[in-house]
Amino acid sequence: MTNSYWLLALLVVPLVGAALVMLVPKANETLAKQLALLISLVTFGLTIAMCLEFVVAKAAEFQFAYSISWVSNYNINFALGVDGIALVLIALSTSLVPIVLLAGWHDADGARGTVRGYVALILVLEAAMVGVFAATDLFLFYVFFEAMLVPVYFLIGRYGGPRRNYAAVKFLLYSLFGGLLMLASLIGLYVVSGNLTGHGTFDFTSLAALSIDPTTQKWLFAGFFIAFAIKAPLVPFHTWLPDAAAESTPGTAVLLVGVLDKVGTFGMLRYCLELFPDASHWATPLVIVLAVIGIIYGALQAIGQTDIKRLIAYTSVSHFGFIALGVFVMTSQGQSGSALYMVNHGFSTAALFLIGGFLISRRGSRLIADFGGVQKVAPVLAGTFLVAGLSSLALPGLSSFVSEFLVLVGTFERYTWVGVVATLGIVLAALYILLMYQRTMTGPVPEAVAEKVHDLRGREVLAIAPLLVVIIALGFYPQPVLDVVNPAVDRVMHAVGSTDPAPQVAPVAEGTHK
Amino acid sequence: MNPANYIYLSAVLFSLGAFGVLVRRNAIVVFMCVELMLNASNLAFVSFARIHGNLDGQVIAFFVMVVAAAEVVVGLAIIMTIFRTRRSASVDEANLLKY
Amino acid sequence: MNALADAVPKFDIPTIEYAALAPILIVLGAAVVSVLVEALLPQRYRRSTQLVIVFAALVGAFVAVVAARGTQQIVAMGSVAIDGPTLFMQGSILVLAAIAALVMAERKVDPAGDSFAPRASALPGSEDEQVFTRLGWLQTEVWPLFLFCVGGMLLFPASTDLLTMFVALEVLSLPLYVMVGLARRRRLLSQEASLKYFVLGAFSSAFFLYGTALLYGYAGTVSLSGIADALTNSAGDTGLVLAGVGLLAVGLLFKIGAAPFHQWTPDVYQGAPTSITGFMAACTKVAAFGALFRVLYVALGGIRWDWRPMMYVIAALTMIVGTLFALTQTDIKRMLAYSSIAQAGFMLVGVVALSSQGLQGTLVYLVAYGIATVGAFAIVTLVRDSTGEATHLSQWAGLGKRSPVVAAAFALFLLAFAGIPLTSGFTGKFAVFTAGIQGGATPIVVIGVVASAVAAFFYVRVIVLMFFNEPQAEGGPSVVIPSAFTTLAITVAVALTVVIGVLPQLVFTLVSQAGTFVR
Amino acid sequence: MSPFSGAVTHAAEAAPAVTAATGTFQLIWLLIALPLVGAAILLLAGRRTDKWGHWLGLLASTASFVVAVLLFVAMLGQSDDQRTQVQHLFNWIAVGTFDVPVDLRLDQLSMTFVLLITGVGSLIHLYSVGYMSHDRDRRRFFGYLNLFVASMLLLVLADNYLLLYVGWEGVGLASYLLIGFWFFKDSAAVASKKAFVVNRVGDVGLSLAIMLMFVTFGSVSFEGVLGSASKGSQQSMTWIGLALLLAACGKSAQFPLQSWLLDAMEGPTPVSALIHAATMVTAGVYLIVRSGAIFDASLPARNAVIVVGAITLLMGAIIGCAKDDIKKALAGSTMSQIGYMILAAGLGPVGYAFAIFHLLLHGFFKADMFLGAGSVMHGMNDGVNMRRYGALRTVMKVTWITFMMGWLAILGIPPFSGFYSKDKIIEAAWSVSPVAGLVTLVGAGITAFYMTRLFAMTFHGEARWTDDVHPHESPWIMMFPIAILALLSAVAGFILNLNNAFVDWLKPVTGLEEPQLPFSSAVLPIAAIILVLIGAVLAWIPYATRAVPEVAPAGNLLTRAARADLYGDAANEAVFMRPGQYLTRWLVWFDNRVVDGVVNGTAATIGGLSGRARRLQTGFARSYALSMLGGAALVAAALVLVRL
Repeated sequence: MTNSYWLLALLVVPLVGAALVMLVPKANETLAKQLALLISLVTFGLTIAMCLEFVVAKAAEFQFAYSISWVSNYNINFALGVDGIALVLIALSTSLVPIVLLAGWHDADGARGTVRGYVALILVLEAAMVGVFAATDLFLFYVFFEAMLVPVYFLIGRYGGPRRNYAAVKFLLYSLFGGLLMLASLIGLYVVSGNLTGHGTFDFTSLAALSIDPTTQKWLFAGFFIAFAIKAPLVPFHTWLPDAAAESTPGTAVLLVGVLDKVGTFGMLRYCLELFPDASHWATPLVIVLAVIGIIYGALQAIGQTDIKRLIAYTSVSHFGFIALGVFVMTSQGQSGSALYMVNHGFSTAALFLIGGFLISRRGSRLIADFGGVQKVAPVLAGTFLVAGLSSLALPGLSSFVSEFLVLVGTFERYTWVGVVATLGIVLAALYILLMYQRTMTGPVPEAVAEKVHDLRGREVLAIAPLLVVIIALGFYPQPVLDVVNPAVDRVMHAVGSTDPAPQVAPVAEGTHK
Repeated sequence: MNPANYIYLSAVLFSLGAFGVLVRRNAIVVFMCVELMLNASNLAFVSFARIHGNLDGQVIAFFVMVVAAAEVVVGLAIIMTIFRTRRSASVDEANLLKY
Repeated sequence: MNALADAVPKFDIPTIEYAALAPILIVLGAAVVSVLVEALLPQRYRRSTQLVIVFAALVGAFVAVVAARGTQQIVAMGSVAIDGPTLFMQGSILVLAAIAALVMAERKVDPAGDSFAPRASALPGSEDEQVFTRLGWLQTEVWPLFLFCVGGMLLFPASTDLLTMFVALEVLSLPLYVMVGLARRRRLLSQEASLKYFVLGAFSSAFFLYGTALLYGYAGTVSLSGIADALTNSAGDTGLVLAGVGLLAVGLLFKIGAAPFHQWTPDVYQGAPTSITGFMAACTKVAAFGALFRVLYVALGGIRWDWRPMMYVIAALTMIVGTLFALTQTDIKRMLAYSSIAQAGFMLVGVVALSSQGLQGTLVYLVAYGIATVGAFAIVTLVRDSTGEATHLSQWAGLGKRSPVVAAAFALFLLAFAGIPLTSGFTGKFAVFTAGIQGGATPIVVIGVVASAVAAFFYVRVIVLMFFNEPQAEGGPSVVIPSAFTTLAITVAVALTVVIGVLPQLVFTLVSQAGTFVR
Repeated sequence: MSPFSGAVTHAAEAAPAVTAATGTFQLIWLLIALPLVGAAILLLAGRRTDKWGHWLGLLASTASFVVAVLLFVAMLGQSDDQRTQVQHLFNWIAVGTFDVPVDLRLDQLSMTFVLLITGVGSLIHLYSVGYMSHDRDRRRFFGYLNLFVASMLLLVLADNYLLLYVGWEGVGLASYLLIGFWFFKDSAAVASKKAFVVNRVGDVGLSLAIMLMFVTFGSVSFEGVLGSASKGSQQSMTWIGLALLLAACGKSAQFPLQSWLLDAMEGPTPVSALIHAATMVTAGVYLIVRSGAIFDASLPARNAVIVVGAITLLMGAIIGCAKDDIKKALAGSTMSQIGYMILAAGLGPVGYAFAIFHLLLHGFFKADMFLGAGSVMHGMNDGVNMRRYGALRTVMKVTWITFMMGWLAILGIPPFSGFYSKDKIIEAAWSVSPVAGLVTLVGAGITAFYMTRLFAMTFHGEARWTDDVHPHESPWIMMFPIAILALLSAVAGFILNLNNAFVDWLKPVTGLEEPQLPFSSAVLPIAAIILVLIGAVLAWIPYATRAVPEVAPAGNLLTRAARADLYGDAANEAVFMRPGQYLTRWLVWFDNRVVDGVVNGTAATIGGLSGRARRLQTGFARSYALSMLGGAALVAAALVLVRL
């Protein structure tokens, strides 16, 4: 099999770019930013080109495979490849980076670290994000999974808000804790594969083909799952997220919540389910309970927040509950919904964080109580914020609705009452978004807001517009993404040995749509 | 006499040495207790040599004496230095490094 | 019992395999030359001459190690084993010692000269000392000590009988006791460290020796293979074996700094001149682990099910104690000392794995840890204020702002200690943990994993201090620009840390060639 | 040719045959696209379109109306079984067996709605050009209105429940935006949020209903669900029906989700007329009638609908009696009238068609009266307190007369519109349940009371205007739409009832049964008219012939309760809001202190442990030696223990 260099290019371009950016003189901040933006656009362009090459019919297989031996002693390969799910998540990552750079043009100005350092870290992070989704060797996945922490840690700690130290350390330690448990499981898996086949391997496909005895599976599953549950994060492992998201720059928060955390749910779907099908079924009740608690609990927390960024972070806790729920209900609707949700949530949260960031940087405060009547002084800002918020509350017609509904349907067909409880989340979602909107954007205009808050400017509009376009477009026409995702989900469903429940009444034969 | 008794004696001497290290403060005495432990080992070596009927144990005893002598040189030098600095040879007074 | 009476005393002319022993002989020979240099050359020529001798010896020995690769034999009349693990460890010790020597040779960072007291015998603060300092005299006796010490370290893991091992132990220890007390600054601390190290070291070697005596009593021989044979035949009193093993273990575990024999480590690491700390932290650990492995695997392999639970407990305790105590340290050297204890605990996982993978894993870990340690202590020597090295953590605040490159290098070493992928530390952790699980030591691996998660905190805290905090107000410490020596040392350490992290196969290839112990 | 040409063949039972849209029917998508494009231009282009934006909005709506008329004519040209036209646009969501296309369905029921929405909608667009002329955000207002029209059309044209949901939520969004149009008023912002959130509660019902449908039938299309409804278990049908009812309650402000509608009057009056009277709030009725097959299969569900309708009917009427705010009184009336429709829809095939008939006529006369109220407010400096009105017939003649048409229509005085629909509902209700029948009858009486009260307080009696008010008639651009609606209020019922034309037109979709009454069918209209007259006279005497106090008297218990919306808000506040606030506040505390506290506490514990433990490192060499000795003992013990 010949190696495809697409994914390698997606890894190398941002890394080389980061190095180039670091060569720019420290004083020439604009050049560094422009260069970084250019590189991220090139990466995005490459992604688009790669997506066009993707064979949708074979979306369940790993395409654009690249593999060279890395650590032959342990049979570790530097192996890359994407199925449909990984493809869309990579596309999400590389599309968000230029947006983040453009939107956060002045985020790093005057921070502790240099501007070139900021953009370089973002590019390094981009490479790690591509790597973590593209890895088809578990060891490589783990390496990216952990290596990703470092740039984020520095992004939070050097460029963040007042409590950045606390937030950065908490983020790193929490993630590291999960990661190390996963390392133990990962090694265990390697050893088990060695015992079963005679030679250990980290290759995903080979590992997925093993039939491991159920008890071992449970232990190994636990290591992976805790790591992913912390990453995602599921309640009760979520408390690092609000701190990290609130203290980081909006751009970092977008990449953190929008992409990085998806590694958790992606990992559950790809690794937990396919590698440990028996254990996954065994753990399903627990995960579903956690997920549903997460949906409701995250939403209630969001309602009670007084800080815009923490609020958005808690909405994500709720959304991650939905995603995890969809993954573990073991129906194709649930899992495709989850995969789509990951993408949609990435865009809508990105929009919320970025616009929230614009708002916060103008007023110089994150407290909801310090705002009011912004719609009067900055209608475009308010309007875009509303659209982003509506997407977050899964308004039909916007992207999140499709995924959320799929997850709910997928849940409902197997666990009726769970589906009912989860559905209540949509009321709470309306509450947290609209309460925030009401308190910040409407009502009389306080003096401080009138003075400081002005409407979005060209660069900001340019950064936000693509997000909103995608949010609306995927609301009305999600099928291209679903077409790519569905085969991969079918593979997962097959691996866990689940089929969708049949309807109670045999469906009337409907005509096929031409 | 049963050579095993020498072994017991060496054990007693070793224990005495170890006990001395724990209870004595003066560095010189502490050091002498260590020497006592080394010599207890020597006694054990020669006794075992006798029991096993090979010479290894006795040869080893000579090696140990040489090593112990070297240790004395270094040890006394260190104790001297610290005594000159602190005007005390108590191992307990050297107590700046802790926690 | 009449061996003396009827045997015609025959004297076999001992055969000495000079090629195989060359590394040890070169270093020890150089040490002797170095002593002569001290005795004969005038003061002003000594330093340069010594440096030439030291580096020539280290390079020559390393070449000899490379030349001897593939050797798998017992030499020097059954006293020394030159086999894969030995050569690997000797090579690592030489490389680490060379890097450490570069740091020791530094004379630019301290305005008064190098980092050693000009005359150790002069009273701290006395007029004599001030005169020596004014004259700019340098301490060059440290170099013969250093060479003897390295010689002992090369021999220690190669010894195949307990007597040779004991002698090697003393050869490496005695110079260290002295070197620890040679600091130019904060001499009181340095001398105290020296005293403590000496007293406790002597104490522990007495245990080692008595253990040897008991094993001799059991087996009638001190050669490791002889003991192994005796164990296989179950001849003799098992009580002697158990007691002997226990006492022997005390001596060895003391050197690697395993709990509860670890308490000297922080005091000594903190008090010793920083360059010496780096040297002994890295090299002693390699040598001591080599000896521990050889004793446990070669001599005591037959009763591994007896000592394995004991090592389980020690490993777990070491990881937990090292991690726990390090959490609240405020002195960077002390923190690194506790960290070295914790790391020793992780390495012990390779020991309890009871497999060649365990051995190889620990070897990789030792190299990775050693390099990062030497590098980290080298950087500690650079952060100074007017009174010398600024080792209090609060003084490191904001270092990333003032000296981003040095801070970044230090951060890299810290990340390696924490075991973040793509650094050498991860390679080591991965290797020992894999071996541990393969060897069925899963619980200990889980403890190790949790401990490393907790341990990450104190590494990360330093990064936070350096990069996320504002520098202290006026009068804070600054990073001294070192000469080429330290610069080279740090550069090499950084490069190796990254290379071993990114391309671990290089070191895995080397270590798998190391194979297993010859018996 | 439409770019979205496609053919659909459905095999359905009982339901009328479905025809793939061809010819004129390929224009269906234009109905939605036109106002949608209008909204997009108005909202995206911003202030650049301020000058002509309102005309664009009007144009988009009117163009849609023209298309609707074309389609209507085309539909009239088809035979009954050819009138259900489905246009396939594209595949929307397909995962596994969950396959939902974007299909539009135009049949008699949706055609009725399309005409109502675009027709009344266009009139209200026109009215708004005048009404909003002084508002600097008029363009935005038209953008929202267009968005509403597009969403509402999507709601009624969708061929499956999920697509219906999009329109359902779209109108909710438009309603949210329009209620909060004057967002700088806190009350408006709060009211808009409330409306959305309460609607969301209803949406839970719709979501659940759709999921249940998928689980039960493996489909969410109208064909797939309604075609097999009779095969589903009664339990499933009941649950689906109740879920749909919940949805309807939210959107149509039915008990117990009625509370948002009164607050929604914070929006500009044309919004109240279009969304909160004529169209959006009736979507619940549409949903139930459209899903008739489900309710036909479950008697409990149907009864629940009747009960909800009956309660709301009375509640709305009682609230309407006590309100002094003209818009809120009208809103109470809307609740009550929709209660009639919901009740009718719950009666089954005897009521479906009449529910829709009443809905249509109500659309005319309520829009007429709301616009009239807007005209009054326009002349009264936006005052809404009827106690400061009075005698306006003298200065607002046209408004008075047009309003009177609406008044007579809602009272159900023959031959005005309301008579034809309401009377049929009462008859159908009696045929199903005397209790329901009684409620509808009594409701008619109360309706007469509060509408007469409103009419009298506003236009008759003495002038009680405040000094700064100079009432005047509104400009033609506002009066023209009112006039048309007044005309429709007056005659539409009579015309559409000729030969049962309207009911027959709907019959293929909704089905129709003749109500079976135990007594002569002439009794009920007479009883109703008598009750209405009593109610009207009771109101007329105190409010038209005597002086109306400018400050509301304390009133009796019922009056006070009615003024407080029968404590609906108070109940919500006591049951949901207050505990909710406490809950969230407690949860935030819980998250910070307990969940995060465990995390930080673990860290602190380990740190504290470390701080204690390091004291063990005493600095005394002898104590280190002791611990080594202890270690040696430990090692020995471990070795010996293993041997044991």
